[in-house]
Amino acid sequence: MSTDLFFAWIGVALCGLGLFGFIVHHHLMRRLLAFNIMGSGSFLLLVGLAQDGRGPDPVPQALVLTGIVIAVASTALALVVLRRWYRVSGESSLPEDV
Amino acid sequence: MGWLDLLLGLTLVTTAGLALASRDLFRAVVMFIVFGLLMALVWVRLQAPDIALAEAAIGAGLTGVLLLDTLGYLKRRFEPTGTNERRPTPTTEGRGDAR
Amino acid sequence: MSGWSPVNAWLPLIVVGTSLVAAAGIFLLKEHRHGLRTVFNLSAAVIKLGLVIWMALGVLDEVAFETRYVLVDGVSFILRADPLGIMFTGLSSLLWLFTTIYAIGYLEDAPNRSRFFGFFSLCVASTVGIALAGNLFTFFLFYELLTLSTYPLVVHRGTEKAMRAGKVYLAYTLGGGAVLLLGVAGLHALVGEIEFAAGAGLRDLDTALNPVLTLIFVLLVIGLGVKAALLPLHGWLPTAMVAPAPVSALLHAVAVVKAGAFGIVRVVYDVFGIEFTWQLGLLQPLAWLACATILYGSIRALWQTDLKRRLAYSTISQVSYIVLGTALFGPVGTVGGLVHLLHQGLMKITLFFCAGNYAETLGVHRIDELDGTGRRMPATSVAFTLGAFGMIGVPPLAGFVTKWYLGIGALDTGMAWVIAVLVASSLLNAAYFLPILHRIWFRPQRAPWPDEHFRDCRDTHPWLLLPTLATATFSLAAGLLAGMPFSPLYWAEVVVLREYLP
Amino acid sequence: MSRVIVAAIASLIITIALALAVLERPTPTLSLPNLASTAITPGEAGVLHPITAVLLEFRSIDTLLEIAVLLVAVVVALALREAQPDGADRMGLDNPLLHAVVKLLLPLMLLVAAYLLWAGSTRPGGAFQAGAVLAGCGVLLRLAGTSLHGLERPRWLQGGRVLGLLVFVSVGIPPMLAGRAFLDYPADLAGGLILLIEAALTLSIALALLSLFRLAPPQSDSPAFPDRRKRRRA
Amino acid sequence: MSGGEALSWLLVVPLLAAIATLLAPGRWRGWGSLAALPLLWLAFTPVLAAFLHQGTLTTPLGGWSPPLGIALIGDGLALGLVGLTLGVFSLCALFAAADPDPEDHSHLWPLAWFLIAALNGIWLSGDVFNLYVGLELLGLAAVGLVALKGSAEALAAAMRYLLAALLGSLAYLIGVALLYAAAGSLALADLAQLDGGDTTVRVALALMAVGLMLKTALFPLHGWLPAAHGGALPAVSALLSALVVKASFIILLRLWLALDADPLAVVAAQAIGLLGAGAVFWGGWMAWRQARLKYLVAYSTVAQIGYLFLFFPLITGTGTDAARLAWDGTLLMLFAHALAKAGMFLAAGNLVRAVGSAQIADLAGVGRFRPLSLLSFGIAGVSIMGLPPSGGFTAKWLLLQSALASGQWPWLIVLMGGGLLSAVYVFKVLRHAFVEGPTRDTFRSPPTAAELAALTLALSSLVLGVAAHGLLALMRPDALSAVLEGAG
Repeated sequence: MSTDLFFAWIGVALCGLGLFGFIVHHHLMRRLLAFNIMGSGSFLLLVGLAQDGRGPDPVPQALVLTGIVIAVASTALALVVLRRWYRVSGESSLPEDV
Repeated sequence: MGWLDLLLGLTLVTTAGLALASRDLFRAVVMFIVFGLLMALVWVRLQAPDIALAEAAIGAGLTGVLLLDTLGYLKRRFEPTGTNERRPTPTTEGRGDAR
Repeated sequence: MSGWSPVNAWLPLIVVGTSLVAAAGIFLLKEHRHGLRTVFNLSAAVIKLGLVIWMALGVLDEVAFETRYVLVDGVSFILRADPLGIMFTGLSSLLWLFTTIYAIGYLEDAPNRSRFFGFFSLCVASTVGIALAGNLFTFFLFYELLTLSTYPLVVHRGTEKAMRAGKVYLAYTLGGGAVLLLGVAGLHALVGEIEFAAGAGLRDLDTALNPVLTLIFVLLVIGLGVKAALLPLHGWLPTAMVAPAPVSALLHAVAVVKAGAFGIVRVVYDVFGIEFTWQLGLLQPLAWLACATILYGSIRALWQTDLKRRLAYSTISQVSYIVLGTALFGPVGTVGGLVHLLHQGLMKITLFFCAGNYAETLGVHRIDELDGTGRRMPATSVAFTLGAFGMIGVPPLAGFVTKWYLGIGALDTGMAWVIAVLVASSLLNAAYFLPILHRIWFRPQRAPWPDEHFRDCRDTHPWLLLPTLATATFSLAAGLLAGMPFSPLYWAEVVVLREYLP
Repeated sequence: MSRVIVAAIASLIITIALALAVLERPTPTLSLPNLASTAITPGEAGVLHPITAVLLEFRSIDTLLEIAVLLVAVVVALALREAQPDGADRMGLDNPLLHAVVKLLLPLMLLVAAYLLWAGSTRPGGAFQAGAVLAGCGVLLRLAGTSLHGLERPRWLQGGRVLGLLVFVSVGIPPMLAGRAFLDYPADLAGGLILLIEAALTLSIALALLSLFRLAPPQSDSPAFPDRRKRRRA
Repeated sequence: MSGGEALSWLLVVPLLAAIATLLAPGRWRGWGSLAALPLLWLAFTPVLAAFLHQGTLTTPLGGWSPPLGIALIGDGLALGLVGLTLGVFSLCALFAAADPDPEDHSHLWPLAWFLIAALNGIWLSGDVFNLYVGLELLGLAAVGLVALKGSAEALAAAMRYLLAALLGSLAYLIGVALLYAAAGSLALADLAQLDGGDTTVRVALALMAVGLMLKTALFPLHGWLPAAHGGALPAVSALLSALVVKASFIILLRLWLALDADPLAVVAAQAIGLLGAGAVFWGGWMAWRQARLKYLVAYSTVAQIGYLFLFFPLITGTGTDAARLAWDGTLLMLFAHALAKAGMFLAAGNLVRAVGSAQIADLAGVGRFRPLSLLSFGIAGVSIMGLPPSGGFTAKWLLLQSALASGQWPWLIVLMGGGLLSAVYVFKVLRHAFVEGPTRDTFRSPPTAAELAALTLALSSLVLGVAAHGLLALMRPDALSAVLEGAG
C-alpha cells in the first residue's frame, strides 16, 4: 500500500469518527471539533486517493488549501454565533436537538 | 509506506478519538490542536508542504487559539439576558408552535 | 367563416377582460369612492352586455369568435363563442347587470365594499370564462377561479357563522375541484387536448379503454356535481345562505351552480358526445341521479322555515332539471334542459332579489313573518309570485316550457317514469311555494315588522326594486314569448339544431 | 441513548460506503498534473510553483470566492459584536517574560510572513500561509497585552480587510474590457499582478482572521449591555 | 461556443457591490444597493440577448479551459435562474430598503450581495469543486442573514442552520473527492463520462445527494428550516425560501442528469420521491398547526420542496414524454414557488408589521386596513395551493401529466393531497384576516414600496401560469435530450 492510499484510509476512519462525534454530542464546541476532524478526513481522502500511484498532484493540494481556509472561516463564524448564543441564553448546546 | 507512516496514522486517529471523547473540554481542544499538528506532519508525508504550512498555521494554530478563546468565554457566567418571552423557545416541531 | 377578422379573435378575451379590468380598478379604489366605483361597475356591465349581444348576433350568422394561445406544450388556452357558450354568457352578463345594480343598493353604507365589488367582478369574469372556454383545460381554469373569487363573497360579513359557511363551501368546492382536475388530467393524458366539439373523437378509441373512460366520466361528474349541488354533494349550498342577498342570487342563479350544470352539459355533449355517453351506459344513471336530487331538494325545501334556505333547497332541485335534460337521449329533452339553464336563472334570481327586499326593507327572514307583506310591498310581492308560479310550472310561464319539453323528451327516449318525477316535483313545488304566497297575499300582518327601513318608499328602495321587476319581467316574457326569436327557447333550439342533433 | 445509536449507524454506513468506494475506485483517464505542468513549463502561467498556479491562475475563481467566504464570516462577527459587545475583558497577561519573548519573536514572524509571500511563486508558501503567520503576530501581541493603536480605527481596518478581494476583482476586470475572460491577465504582466494580488490577500487574510478573534481591537468601547435593542423596545 | 465573457459580470457586479457596501457607512448601504441594481440588470441583458442569439454561452475563467481551469456555462437553465435571482432580489432589496426601521440591519446588504454572487456562481459554474465553494459562500451568508436579528431565537436558528449547512457541504466535499479520484477531473462535463454503475461513483453521488438534500431541507432533513426561515427578517426569509434552498436542489439535478447511467437509479429515485411525498404531507400538516404567521409560511416551504423532488422518480427510467413533462413541471414549480413564496413572506412581513404581532390569531380585521398586503398574500397563496391561473397550477398540471404518462399514479395522490392540504393552511390565514368584529383600531402602515414589492412578486407568480411557454422553451436543455435518448 502506498503512503497516499494509507492516509486515504486514515481519512475514511476520520470521516466516520467525525460523523459519529458530530451526531452524538450536544455541546456545540464538541460538534465543531467533530466537524473539523471530519473535514480533515475528507481532505486526506481527496489528496490521498488522487495521488495514489500517480505522484504529487497540485490540483487537490490547492483544493485542500482552499478547503482549510473555508473550514477556519466556518468554524470562526460558528464560534461567533456560539458566543452570542451563550451570552443571551446561558447555554452551550442547542435546545432539544433534532 | 513505512512504520513511521503507520505510527503517524494510528496516532492521528487516536488523537482524533481523544479530542472527541475527552470529558474535559479543555483537554479535548488541546487534543484537537495536537491533531492539527500531526495533520501537518501527514501533509509533509503526502508531499504537500504548502498544506503542511497552512495546516500548522491555520488549522492547528489559529483554529486552536479561536477554540481556546471561546472556551475561556464559555467559562464565564452570564445572567441569561432574554426576558421570559425572549427565552430560547424550543423551535422544533411539535413543540412551541403547536396550537 | 367569412366574418373572420382580427377583432373577432380578441373578442372573447375582451368580454372576459372587461370584468377583470373592472375588478382591478375597483380593488385599487379607496373605500369611500362610491360614485366612481358605481360608474366602474355599471359601465363594465353595460359594455360587456353590449359586446355579448354583438357576439350573439355574430354567432347566429356563424361568425367564429375564437381566442387561442399556447400555454405550455400540448395545452392551449381557448376562448370561443359557440351557441351554447353564448347562451350562458348572455345569461350571466344580463343578470350581472341587474345584480350589480341591486348590490349597490343593498350594500349602501356597508363596510368593505371595494373588496366586495372587486371579487364580484372577478366572479363574473370567471363565469363568462367558463361559458366561453373552448376546451376542458380552460374550463377548469375558470372553474377554480370561480371558487376562489366567490369565497370572499360568502364570508363577506366576517361573522363566525359566515366563516363556518366559508369553510364548508371551500371544503366542498376545492375537494370537487381536485376530483375534477384528476378527471381532466386523466383524459388529457389519454387523448391529448380535448376541444369542445360534439363527440370529440373519444368514441374512436379502443373499446378496451371504456372502463377508464367511464371512471373519468364519473370523476368529472363528481367534480362538477359539487358546484351543481347534485345529491350527495349539495351540503354547501344551504350553509352558504349566510352571504348577502346579491351573493346568494349570484351563487344560485348565475354563477356557481350554473357553472356546475353547464359543465355537465359540456362533458356529456362536447367531450364524450351524447351517443358515446349513451353507449357507455352512463346516461341512465345520470338521469336517476338528477331525478333523485330533484325530489330530495323539493322534499327538504318543505321543512325549511327560513325563506332563503327554502329557496336554496329549491335551487338544488331545480338545477337538476338541467342535468336531467342533458341525460335524456334525444333532441327534445336536450332543449328542455338547456332552456332551463336560462329559465331557472331568471326565476331564481327574481326570488332571491325578493327575499333580499323583504329582509332589507322589513327585516323579514322567516317564512312565518311574511304575513301581509303583499300589502306593504306589492311590487316585490308580484315579482315573487311570478317567480314562484314559474318554478311550479304554471302555464304559460317559463317553468312550464321547461317541464313540457322535458316530459316530451322523456317519452321520446322511452323513460316514461320521468314524467312521474316531473309531476311529483311540480306538486312539491306547489306545496312549498303556495303557502308562502298565501301568507303574502291573504294573511293580515300579525306583528310589527322586525326591522323596517325605507318607510317613505311605497315598496322599497328603487335600486332594489328595479332589478327585481326587470328580472321578473324577463322571466315572464321568457314563458309568454317562448315562440319568438331570441327567446331562451329559441336559443336552446339553435344550440340543439346546430350542434347536438344526434 | 437513541442518539448514540443513530450516530453509530450513520458513522458505520459512511465508513463502509467510503471503504467500498476506495476499494473499487476506477482508474481515471484524465491527468490534471500533466496538464498543469505543461501549462507551467513554457511560462504561460505567471508563476512556477504549481500549487500557486492552480490557486491564482487555473482555479483563481475558487480563491476569489474563498476570500469572500472569509469576509462573510467577518461581517457576521462584526454585526453580532456591534449588536452586543463582548465586554471589555482583555485577556492581557502582564507577564514580563511573555513581553520579552514576543518582542523577540515578532520581527522573526514578520520576516517569515514576508518570505512566505515572496516564495509563493516558486516554492511552497503563499498568501494564506503568510496571512496566517501575520495574524498570529497580531494574536501574540494582543496576548501580551500590547494594544494595536494603528488598527483601532475601524475605517482603516475595514479597508484593509476588503482590500484583498477588491484588488483581486479589479485586476480581473481589465481583461474583460479587452474582450478576454475574467481574470485572464496578460501573460507578460501575470507574475507581477499575481504578486500584487497575493500581497493584498496576505494583508486582508491577516486582518480578517484577526477580526474573528475575540481579542481583536473592539469596534466600539460601549459597555456590555444585555441587548440594547431589546431594552429600547421594552 | 464563445461570446460568454459577459457572463462574468454576473459574478463581478455583486462582488463589487458587496465590497462597496462594506466600505460605505451603514445608512447609505440600502439606497446604494438599490442604485447598484440597475447595473446587475445591465449585466444580465446582453447575456440574455447573446444566449437567445447563439445558444449556450461559456467563458473559461482566467483564460484556462476545463478540465484545468473553470468555465462559466450559461445554458438556458442557468440564465433562467439568474433572471429569477435578479427579479426576486430586486424586489426584496426594495422591500428591505424601504424598511423604516433600519436599526442595526445595515450588515444585511454586504451579506445579501455575497449571497447573490454565490447564487449566480452556482447557477453558472460547471465545476464541482467550484460549486462547493459557492455552496459554502451561500451557506455562510445565509446563516449570517438569519443571525442578524441577534435575538436568542434567531441565534439558535442560525446555529442549527449552520450545523446543517456545514455537514451538508462536507458530505458534498467527500463526494467531490471520490469523483476526482475516479475521473481525474472536476468538470461536470468530464464527470458525465463516468460509468454511473461504478461503486465509487455511486457512493459519491449518494453522499452528495444526502448532503444536498440536507441543504435543501428535504424531509426528514428539514429540521433546521422552519426556525431559520420563519425567524429571520422578512426580506431575508424571502430570499432564503425563494432562492437559497433551490441552489442545492439545482446542483443535485445537474449531477443526477450527468451521472444517470446507473440501473440502481430508478430505485434511488423512487426513494427520493417518497421523501418528497413525506415532505409534502408533513410540511403541510405542520404549517397548518403553526400559530405564528411566518412559521406557517416557512413550513409551507418544507412542503413545497417536496414537489421538486418528485422530479427524480418522474424523470428516471420513464419515457421521453414523461421525462420532458417532469423537467418542465419541476422547473416551473421551482420558479412559481420562488416568486410566490417570496411574495408571501414579504406580505406576511407587512401583515405582521401592520398588526404588531406575529400570531395568526391577531390578524382579525387586517383585511380592511391593509387590503393590499392581504391580497398579495392571497394571490401568492393561489400559486402555493396550485390553483389556476397560476404558475403553481401549471406546474402541477405538468407534473400530473408526467405521472400519468409514466403510469406512476401514486404521485397523483401526493400532488392532489398536497394541494388540498396547502389550501387548508392558506385559508386558515385568510379566514382569520377576514374576521370582522371587535377589532383593534391601531394598525401600523408598512411603506407603500414594501406593499408593492410583495404584490409584484405575488402577481408575477400568477402571470407565470399563463406565460410559462417561452420560459420553459428557453430552459429546455441539450443535456435533457441526451438523457432522453438514453431513456428512450
